[in-house]
Amino acid sequence: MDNLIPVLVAVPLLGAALLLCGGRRLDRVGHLLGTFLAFASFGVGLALFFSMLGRSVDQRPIHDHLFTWIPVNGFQAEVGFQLDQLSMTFVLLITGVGSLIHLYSIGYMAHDEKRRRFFGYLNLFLAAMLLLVLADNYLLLYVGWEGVGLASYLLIGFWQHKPSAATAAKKAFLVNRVGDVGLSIAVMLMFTTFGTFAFTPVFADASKATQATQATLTGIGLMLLLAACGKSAQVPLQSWLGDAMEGPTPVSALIHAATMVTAGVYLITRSSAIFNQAPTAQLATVVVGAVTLLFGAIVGCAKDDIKKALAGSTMSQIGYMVLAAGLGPIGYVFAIMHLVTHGFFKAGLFLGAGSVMHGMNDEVDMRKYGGLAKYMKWTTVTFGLGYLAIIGVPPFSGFYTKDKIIEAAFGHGGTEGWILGTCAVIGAAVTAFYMTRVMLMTFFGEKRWADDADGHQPHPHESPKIMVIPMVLLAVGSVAGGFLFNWNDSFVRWLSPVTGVAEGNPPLNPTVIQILTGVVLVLGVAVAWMMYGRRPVPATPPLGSLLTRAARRDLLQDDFNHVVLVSGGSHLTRFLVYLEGKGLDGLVNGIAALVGGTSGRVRKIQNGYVRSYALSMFGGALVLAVTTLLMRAVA
Amino acid sequence: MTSTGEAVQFWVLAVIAVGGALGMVLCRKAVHSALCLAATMIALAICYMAQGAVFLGIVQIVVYTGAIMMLFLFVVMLVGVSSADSVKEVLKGQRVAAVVGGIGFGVLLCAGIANANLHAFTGVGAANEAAGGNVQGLASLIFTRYVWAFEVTGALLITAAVGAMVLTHREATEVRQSQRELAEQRVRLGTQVTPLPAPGVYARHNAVDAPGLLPDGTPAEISVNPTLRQRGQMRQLGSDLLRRMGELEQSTAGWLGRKAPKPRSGSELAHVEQRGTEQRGTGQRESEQREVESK
Amino acid sequence: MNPVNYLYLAALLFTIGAVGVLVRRNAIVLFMCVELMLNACNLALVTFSRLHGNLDGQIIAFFTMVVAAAEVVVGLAIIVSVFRTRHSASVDDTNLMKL
Amino acid sequence: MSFPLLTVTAALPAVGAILTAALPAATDTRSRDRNKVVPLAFSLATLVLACVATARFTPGGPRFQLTEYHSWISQFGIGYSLGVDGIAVVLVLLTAVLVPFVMLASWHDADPVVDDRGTFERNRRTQGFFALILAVEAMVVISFEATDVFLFYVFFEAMLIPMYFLIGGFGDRTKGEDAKQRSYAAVKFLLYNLLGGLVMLAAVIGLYTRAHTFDLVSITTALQNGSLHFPPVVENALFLGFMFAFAVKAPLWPLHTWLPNAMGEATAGVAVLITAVVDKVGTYAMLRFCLNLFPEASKTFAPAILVLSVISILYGALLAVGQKDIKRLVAYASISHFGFIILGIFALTSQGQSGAALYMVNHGVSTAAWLLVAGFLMSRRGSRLIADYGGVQKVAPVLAGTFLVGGLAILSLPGLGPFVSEFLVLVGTFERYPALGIVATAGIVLAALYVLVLYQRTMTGPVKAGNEGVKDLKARELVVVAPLIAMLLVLGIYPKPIADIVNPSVNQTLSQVGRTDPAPHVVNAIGGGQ
Repeated sequence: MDNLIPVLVAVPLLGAALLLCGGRRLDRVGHLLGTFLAFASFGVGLALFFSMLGRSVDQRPIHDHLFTWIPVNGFQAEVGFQLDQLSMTFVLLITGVGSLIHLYSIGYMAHDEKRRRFFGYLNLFLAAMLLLVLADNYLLLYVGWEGVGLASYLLIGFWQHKPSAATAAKKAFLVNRVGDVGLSIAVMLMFTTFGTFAFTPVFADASKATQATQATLTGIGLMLLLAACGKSAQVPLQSWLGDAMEGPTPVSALIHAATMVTAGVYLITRSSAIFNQAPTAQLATVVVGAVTLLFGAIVGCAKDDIKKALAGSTMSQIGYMVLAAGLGPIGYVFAIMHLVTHGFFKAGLFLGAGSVMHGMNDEVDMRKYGGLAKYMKWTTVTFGLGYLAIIGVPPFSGFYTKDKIIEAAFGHGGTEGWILGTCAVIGAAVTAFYMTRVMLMTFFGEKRWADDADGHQPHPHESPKIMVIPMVLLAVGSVAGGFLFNWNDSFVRWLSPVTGVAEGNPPLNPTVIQILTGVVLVLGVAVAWMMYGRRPVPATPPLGSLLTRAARRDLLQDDFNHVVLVSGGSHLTRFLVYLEGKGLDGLVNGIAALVGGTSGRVRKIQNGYVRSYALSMFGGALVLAVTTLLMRAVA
Repeated sequence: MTSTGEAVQFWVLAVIAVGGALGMVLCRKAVHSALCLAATMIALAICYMAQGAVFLGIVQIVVYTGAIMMLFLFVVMLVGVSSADSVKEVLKGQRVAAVVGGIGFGVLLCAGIANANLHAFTGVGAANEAAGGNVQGLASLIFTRYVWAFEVTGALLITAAVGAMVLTHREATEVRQSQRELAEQRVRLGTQVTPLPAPGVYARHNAVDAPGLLPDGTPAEISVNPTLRQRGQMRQLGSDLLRRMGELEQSTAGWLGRKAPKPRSGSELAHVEQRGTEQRGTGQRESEQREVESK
Repeated sequence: MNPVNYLYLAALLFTIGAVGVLVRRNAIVLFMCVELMLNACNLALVTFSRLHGNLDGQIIAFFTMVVAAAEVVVGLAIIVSVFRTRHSASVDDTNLMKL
Repeated sequence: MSFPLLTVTAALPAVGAILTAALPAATDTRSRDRNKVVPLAFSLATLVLACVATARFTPGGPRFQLTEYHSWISQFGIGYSLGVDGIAVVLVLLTAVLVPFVMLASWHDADPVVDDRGTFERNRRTQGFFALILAVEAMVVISFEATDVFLFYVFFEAMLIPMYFLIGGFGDRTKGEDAKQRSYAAVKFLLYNLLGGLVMLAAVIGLYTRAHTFDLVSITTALQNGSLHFPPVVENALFLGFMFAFAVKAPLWPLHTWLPNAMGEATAGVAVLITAVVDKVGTYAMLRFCLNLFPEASKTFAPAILVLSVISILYGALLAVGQKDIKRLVAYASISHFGFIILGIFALTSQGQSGAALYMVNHGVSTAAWLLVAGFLMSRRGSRLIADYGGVQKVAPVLAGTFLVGGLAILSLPGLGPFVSEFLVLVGTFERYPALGIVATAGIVLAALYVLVLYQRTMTGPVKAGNEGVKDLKARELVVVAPLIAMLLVLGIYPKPIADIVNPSVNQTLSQVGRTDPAPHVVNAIGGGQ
């Protein structure tokens, strides 16, 4: 059974290889093959899951060493897999949601001429993501980490003929690279500190941390956090996620909502042994989480593009997870739990958004929707269930998981606990506001769509069954997930052997927190209804307040990047090109010109007159004789 | 110390040698230079002999003064005796630099000699005596120790001779015409079918530069070598000469049993005189022109 | 008198020859100056032979003469052939040896 | 006497070069192809021999294997002595692998002109091109194999001659001002490398005056057992003399400016030859000669050289971003990569040096893949300017895909060869100089920037005018690209065989220099070291 782990990765990898190298002859079956392999991988995952359930708790983690990858003296990189409860959770999430989205894509991409390649990329993503969560050392994790980055790059830029898509893809890859630098440095630090970067020995050494290694551990932790920020779109490396919505919607659902972007949370949770010993890094983590959850939420409120609004929401929800992960043992389990439920409902929401776009000629502006509930019943229902889950209405899954995080934030204790808890509660209120806004603008109110430029009126219609079925299944997950996980604390018991668990000591009674959260939730929904439900939504966006305008521009993050990095960088580059031409080459060419000029002048001595040459010979002989005699005299 | 006689001889010869050398450098005409150099060489030859190098002295005179200097003179003749360097120096500073450098060099050499320890000397007499004479001494060295160099020198001389021939050899640019072809050409052109008339008829001085006379008594210019004609060195037959020839014919007529020709009239003679003057004039002008060009 | 005077004479003649080479333009005279320098050397050699009391110096002088003869022959041939083509014996006229 | 495998490996391409040059000039396309198949066959035969040599090399055996020795100029202790260590044998293999690909990729680069009337211009240009490539191969191979400093020097310099003609004679720009640019580039290449070579010659002679032999093995042995000792001033001067030549060849900032010109003007195949094959001699020579002959000076100058390498990495990458010309962009990217190689060599850790050795291989393969595909693209359109391209992905997806894979290798994507080596170099540097390691890591972001910007501008977006007719890769081109990509994958996923060959040699070098890897801090802490 254990040797099935490589198969888990190999199956989608094989699919990617086949689909990408297979050529046109696979065009007709490519999507089926890709989907089949995704489901096969899910099947293998399930088999491994049940096999794991069958073992006692301390027997559950299994290792599978494949081969030595890079051996250089002390540096021994291995290709080996480790499947424990944490990895298992991710495997099921990735393959499960992944398979559903493959299925959905069959319908969504039915008319795309490059469909075969799309499924190839999706399979490649699955393989890389599975490698990421199954690796038993940081270097192999890094391979998966960059692999998902590549898949993300390819899928965001899938419609390459659109310059905006190509730019967004490049931006995503570059911002992720910055994060990757963090991961690289973290691995190097681990190697120089512990002589290894495999999980087991590093965690063992880290937990024995002395005063001397504390600083190093903090460094490692901060670098891992940087990596997590890049991949999970956390402040300050969040700017790529909004643009990443240029990719096809199934991609947004799978990669930029459910799975890849949560890799940062996985990394932090996986490295719990390091973070536990590095309070400064933990503090940085919670700050990042708290800032991002508000940032994302604010951005989500202002966007009119349905996918970008959801992207802001994703950012915000991952902020919750990072916040929880930064809290230490009291938060790890809830971070992962929220991650899983978020995977369900956010994927469902995105698929719903995709379904709406499918019916609306790929229109994404919510101001041109309205009243769609009439035309798309299934979509409205599934989207609605996801909506209820995300805003945390009991007993939908978001209620269970998000509430736990808010409790844990308060439970951190002290002033920090109060601040973090307050942020989390405010975040919950804003979440309720913007999700209600999306819901109302899209499905309710007056219809606002009008003629296209070419005179075609969109005919909103329900999507085909193959797209609806995944949405329904995900909706079921978002309804029931939280309840199931919390029933008898099953999820906590499942995961705690890996991450450890601790009880916080919230200053307030959990029930009080629940009530408080409920109140702000209602407040958020109410405000949204006042603004978008009661009165008609203008088709052109109003000017809005300063904050709204800033939020529409991602709180000026891109402008900052543009001014500081892009134009600063291009000035630097231009300066260097100039320096290269005029400075270095100029120096060399100057020397050449000097030599040329001098010889041009000296050349005139060569006047061609024999007597002149004879004179210089004579003079030379004279000088030689004098020198010789003088040397003699001196000697 | 050497004898007083040698001292006297040295000072006399030294003055001659240096004078000759300076003369060679300073004379404008190459031929004068060559003569000055010859004087210097002879003086040096005597110096050799005075120093016991009798053989070298003789060789100096025979080979250098006799052969090499003559060669120089031949070439000077070939190139043109009258050609002389112009006084103007074209290279800026060349003369000053040469003189200054020369003086410096001379001072340097003299200083070197003065510094050398050369106060005692052996004299070459003993060495000459040992071999039974200067020539024998040199011969025994040349054919023993220096035989290899001697052989190589022989090869060098042969190479030089061949080299000189190759250098001065002029490649024929056209096929040399045979006598037959020349004769045919002559007939074809028809200007001068017969052989050229011989010069020097009634010659008194240098026969080749006096044109032969045609039957009518006029001088045949084509009988004189074209080179001489071009240089304007053709002897002009004056009316006086013609008159005297007429007298000669008259006087020998009886003795030879011939009828005496009619004496030439004065106008005839004057005509000849005039033509001669014209021709000399053109010839001289041409040669002057060539000289100007060569400068 | 000391035979060293012969050396001074040789030095003087050599210098005059050298200066002559530098200032004269007629190739033939130039050659004569070279000959003068060779002769000066020969005088020095003969004098050295006398100073040292052996004949090797004279031998070298003899060889010098032979070489000088060969050199003159070739040199004059060159002058003649140059004169033929350029109608001049001035060394300044042959100044193509420049860029 | 055993079979002189190394001599034959080097001599075979040389013979091939002479034979190719001597073939009768082509009269039609068919005889022209014959004139190309002959050199290709020779390069393939060389590849076989290089494989045999690699197979016969025993990792962990004696330092130099397959040695050959013949006295050459015995008065000066100069010998024709060949031998390979692990690094050399791998590089010989790399050279032998790349040359056939370069030839195939350049198949039509030097074709004689067929004019409008269809008359075949009859000359020896085409075969001259291939003969020159073979000559370069022969000289590079023998440079890798030489264990005699003088012998190495001779071929290190002689390589310039065929390279000069390849750059100056066969660029893709032939008319007017552009042709002038090409001859400028060729002369610049020659002058830079000659200058370096001259300085090195002085150092070679200086070495002889101290050591009285040119034999690398005897000198290193004498250095180790103490019978030979350089005074520090002498050693530093000699080291700098050698290093200067290698830094020009490698090239290291600020001696790099010849490379963009040379690579920009040469055809894509020749550019690959420059950067992937010839320049490797420079970095390899640092490893073999600088470190082994002057261990103390290497340690003295290591920090300064490391700083220069880091500057190279960042400077090359930044300038690559600012280029308008595809080939120049690749050239600057190469400068950045050479910075990594030199960084690894002079970090003086086993990870760094093994990484550098692997980097040489990976850089060769990845640059070949990237640049040859770029060359195919440029040959279709006849322009080297990035601005002339756009949307190629739409009309030639396979070309774009292979170009992307090559680019991903250049930016060190994990799973492809360069990642392994780049990471090793960074780890090796970080062990000893953490600050430099961190700064160098920034290079990976810049690498992503220039690769993706180039890809975006040329391949994506709407199809730009003039690109509609761009054809996808032909069979010959696929034969070139596919194996290179396969090699990149193998090197990225299972580099162990090559690492196993390289590692013992690296350890021997490090023991010669007298440096060991820093131990992990935790072990130190437990042992009470810190």
